Amino acid sequence: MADIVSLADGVGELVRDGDVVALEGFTHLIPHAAGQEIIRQGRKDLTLVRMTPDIVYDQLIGAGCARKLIFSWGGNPGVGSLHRFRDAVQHAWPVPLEIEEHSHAGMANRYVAGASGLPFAVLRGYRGTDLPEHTATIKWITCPFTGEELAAVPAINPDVSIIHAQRADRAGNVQMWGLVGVQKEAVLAAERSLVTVEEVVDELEPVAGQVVLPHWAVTAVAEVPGGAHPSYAQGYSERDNAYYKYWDSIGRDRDTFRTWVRDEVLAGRFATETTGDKEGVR
Amino acid sequence: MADIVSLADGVGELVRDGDVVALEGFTHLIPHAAGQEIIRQGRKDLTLVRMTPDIVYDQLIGAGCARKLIFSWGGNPGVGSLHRFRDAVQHAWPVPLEIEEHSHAGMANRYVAGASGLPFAVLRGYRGTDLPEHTATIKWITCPFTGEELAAVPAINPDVSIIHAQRADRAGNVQMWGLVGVQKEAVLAAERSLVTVEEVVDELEPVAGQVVLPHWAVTAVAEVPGGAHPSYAQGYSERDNAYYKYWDSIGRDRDTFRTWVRDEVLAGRFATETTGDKEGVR
Amino acid sequence: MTGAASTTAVSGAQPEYTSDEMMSIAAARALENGKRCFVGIGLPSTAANVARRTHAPDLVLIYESGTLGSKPDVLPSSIGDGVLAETADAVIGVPEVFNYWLQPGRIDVGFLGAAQLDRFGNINTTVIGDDYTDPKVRLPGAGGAPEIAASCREVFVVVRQSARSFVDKVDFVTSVGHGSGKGDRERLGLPGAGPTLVITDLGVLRPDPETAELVLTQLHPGVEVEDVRAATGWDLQISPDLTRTEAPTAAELSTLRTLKEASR
Amino acid sequence: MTGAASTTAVSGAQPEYTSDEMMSIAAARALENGKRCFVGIGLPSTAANVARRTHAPDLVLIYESGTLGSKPDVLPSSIGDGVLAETADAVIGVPEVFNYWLQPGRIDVGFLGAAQLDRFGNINTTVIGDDYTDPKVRLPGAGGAPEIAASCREVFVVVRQSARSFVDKVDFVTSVGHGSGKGDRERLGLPGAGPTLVITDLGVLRPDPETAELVLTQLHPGVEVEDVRAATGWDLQISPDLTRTEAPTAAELSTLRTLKEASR
Repeated sequence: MADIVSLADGVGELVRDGDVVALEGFTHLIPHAAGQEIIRQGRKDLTLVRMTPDIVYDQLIGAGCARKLIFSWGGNPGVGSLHRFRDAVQHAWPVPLEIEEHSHAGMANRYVAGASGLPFAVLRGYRGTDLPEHTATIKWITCPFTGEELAAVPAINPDVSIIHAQRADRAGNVQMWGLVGVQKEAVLAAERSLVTVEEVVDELEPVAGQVVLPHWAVTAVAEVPGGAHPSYAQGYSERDNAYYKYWDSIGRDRDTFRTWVRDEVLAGRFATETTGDKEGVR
Repeated sequence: MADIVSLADGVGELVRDGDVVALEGFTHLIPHAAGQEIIRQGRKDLTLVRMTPDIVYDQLIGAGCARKLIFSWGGNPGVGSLHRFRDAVQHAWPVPLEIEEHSHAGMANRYVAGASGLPFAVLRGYRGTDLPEHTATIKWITCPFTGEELAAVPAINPDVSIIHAQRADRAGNVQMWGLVGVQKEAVLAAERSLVTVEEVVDELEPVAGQVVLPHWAVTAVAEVPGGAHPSYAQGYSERDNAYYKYWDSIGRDRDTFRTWVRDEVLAGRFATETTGDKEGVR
Repeated sequence: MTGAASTTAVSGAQPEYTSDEMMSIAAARALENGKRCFVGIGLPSTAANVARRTHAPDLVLIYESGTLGSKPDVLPSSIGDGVLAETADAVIGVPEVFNYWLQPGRIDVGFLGAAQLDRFGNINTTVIGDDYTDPKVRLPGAGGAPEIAASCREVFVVVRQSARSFVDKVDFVTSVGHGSGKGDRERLGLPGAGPTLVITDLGVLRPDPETAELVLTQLHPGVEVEDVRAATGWDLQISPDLTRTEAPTAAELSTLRTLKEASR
Repeated sequence: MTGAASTTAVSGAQPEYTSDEMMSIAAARALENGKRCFVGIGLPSTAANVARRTHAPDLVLIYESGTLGSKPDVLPSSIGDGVLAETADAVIGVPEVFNYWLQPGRIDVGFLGAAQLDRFGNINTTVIGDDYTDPKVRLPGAGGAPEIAASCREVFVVVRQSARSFVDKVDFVTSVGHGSGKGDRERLGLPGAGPTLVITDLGVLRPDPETAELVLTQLHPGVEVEDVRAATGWDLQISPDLTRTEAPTAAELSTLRTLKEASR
């Protein structure tokens, strides 16, 4: 049975310095509140995994929480670049950022292998591109039946995966719908998992297109209404497209970003009923 | 866009002598009517593929339509043995039946590979069992990252896959829900596909747990209400458990079975508005 | 998959019950509350559903047809009964059952039947006879069993005991128990512990910790060691700590019978 | 991913329009009705949605976020906009998009953008500069593009043309076009035909059937060959059958502008 916890306690218990951490959500249901809680609790040396490290990881990278990023597309969708990500890769600011770069197909299959308890996955990908030259986690494998050579990628098994979903019930069964991305795979691939939800309800009414994660496959659930903002939760909120543009102005400049972290993230800790802030704020 | 056809035309157009044919449906939504139409049209030398060759394949095998069976569990669920299947394997009646035998996990992954356009799939299976010794389509493959040895199975890509679903719209978009088995994979793995449905409707109302196959992924749709009987279509009919027991009395004896084919299957051709019965009835 | 129910009545101070009922109830008792249980149809499904209605209300039932957390109010007559999907926490496709839920070792107990079982708990559901290509009896085959036996943290086997079905060595290894003895599972790289419990209509067998050979550890009421020896095709060893199964309680029997009645 | 819209106005007897509008409309025209189109956000998505509202009402739009057959009534501002899921024939997980729908070659047209494009249609969206580990500019990376470029039956690239973006050889091959020339795709085992059409704000380029090098085959109204040469970083060859794009019709422009307006 999944524990129902506060966001601060959930992050405090489940995310540790040096962990491999995946925050997933493919444009929809991105766990932004949890990302900011990780900044607030001052986690460091994280290996961040995410197919699309958009604003949520620009914030974590800019705040110096990460030492490595495993990803397949790092941009601000519909707007342009991620300036904190660029600054880290191009100028090692605020700390150097190692990268491990894949395609979406490769990342999705790495999660599938992780969720399946397999050490690797096979796909028809990467052939002829420059990615294998720079990414050690792309190798080749020969089909034992046809002799064809295909790409192989190793499983991703995060220490902790964090996702946002629409609802959970009091036992911790999680329900999400709409674009469901790789969230199920990210949770199943992980050792521990935290799901932030729009609301905890008595009964999960079935919804077309739903994905349900049973309570015994989830470590903890935290009720965080609006926890995906500026991403959205179908049925609960709309994508805040203006915020994505606004982020460009925040992320573009180091000082503006630092001010944003101080005023919008660190100050935010007092707004939560936190008890799990063990590491203090740096 | 999928064609909307009669069952007789669908089978007549899409199923050819010597084809690799998969009829799927995991206890739910088993395309029995289509199976009997294949008998009625006198197809022969088929390689039949199915995870659970239950009554539907006992009928096809007993009628002499198959020369080979690729499967993972051949029984009458909840009742006992498949007598026609046994008779074919043990006594080559009415024709010899070659078998290629897997586990469910292996078969499911063979369909997944087929649907994915990959030549093979990898799983943690078969190790220590006697299956690899007798099944040439089980080999071993080494993980290029960990060195671990895992099982590999080749893709299944049927010439034609046939499934039963609850509904389709007039464009041929198919909707099914409840236990959905490996039907999506079977259709996507196949060169051609035929879907029998309970009804063709103007609009597909969303249903929780639905799987939708877009019209451009399906070759033909035939409206065959009750086409899964004695299996069932959730929302439309109940499983006829008594029929499964009754089948034991029909399948047990060659003459009783032959009489059943003559009276219940071949006679049935006059009840359909068939034009596709090209091969005649043997 | 269910056969003719045994009609051997056992009587005494307790309510009357059949040896099949004793087997189902003993199997039900072995399931701890809260465990995730991969359930085959027939005897395993009966036992799991009795457990869920007695001491283990939070037992999580997983059927290979694609249901996680089914809570049927009648005994399903096949693994694909509608009631399993309608009462499940989640319904998923069959590839996902095997790849995402079974293979990674998320399931505590795999609950299997057997046509033939050997002294090391290996299971045969494929062919009877020495020649695979010309079998004496063709059985249904593997189904989900090989990977259930490999991947679940432990395996319980529920099977009626007879000298014909309890053999020294199975004709065909469909699902690996303890292979040819202690250490074989590790050598094969099978992640789960294998069969830790074999529950029959006569008693309970467990693998010897030293050899992994199945030994008799428990006798059902009214059954003697000689009865079990006679129904075993190898020289059955008896545990020095042999115990006696408690007879079914009235509550257990009534639960079992109500379930069975409702599914007729 | 969208940049600042070009404001170069082109005027004449036709309605006024920008070169970006010409590009979107030329790209839209290239999409045949009924085709299945894998759509990237930005210029490709604009063009695909114009096509669906003009000559290609049955165009099937597939977005990598997991929607098959989206019918948005406004231009989505990201590939994950709710409108894409709400109007789709089917919504699926991301692994399924790539494994069941893209990889087996079910998609007719992959519609891609590019930061850098070279004479053989190879695409770079990874890094600008010679040193991957110390790039001059770090771009977003691959996303779905490498497998879209490999697996779709053909690829259309929509990109604004400049000598900086149209280079002799890309700094990094993120997605393979025609590799180092004719026959390379076959040698690499890439199933699709690769880029068959590159639509820019100046004209249209197509691979030469003999060499697979991109040559100018079509000029947008008001653009001269020299303008295109100046905006190309290699010695651009001109097709002997060079044609002139028809200017946008009033209906096309109004469709495009209505879509854009609705999405503000």
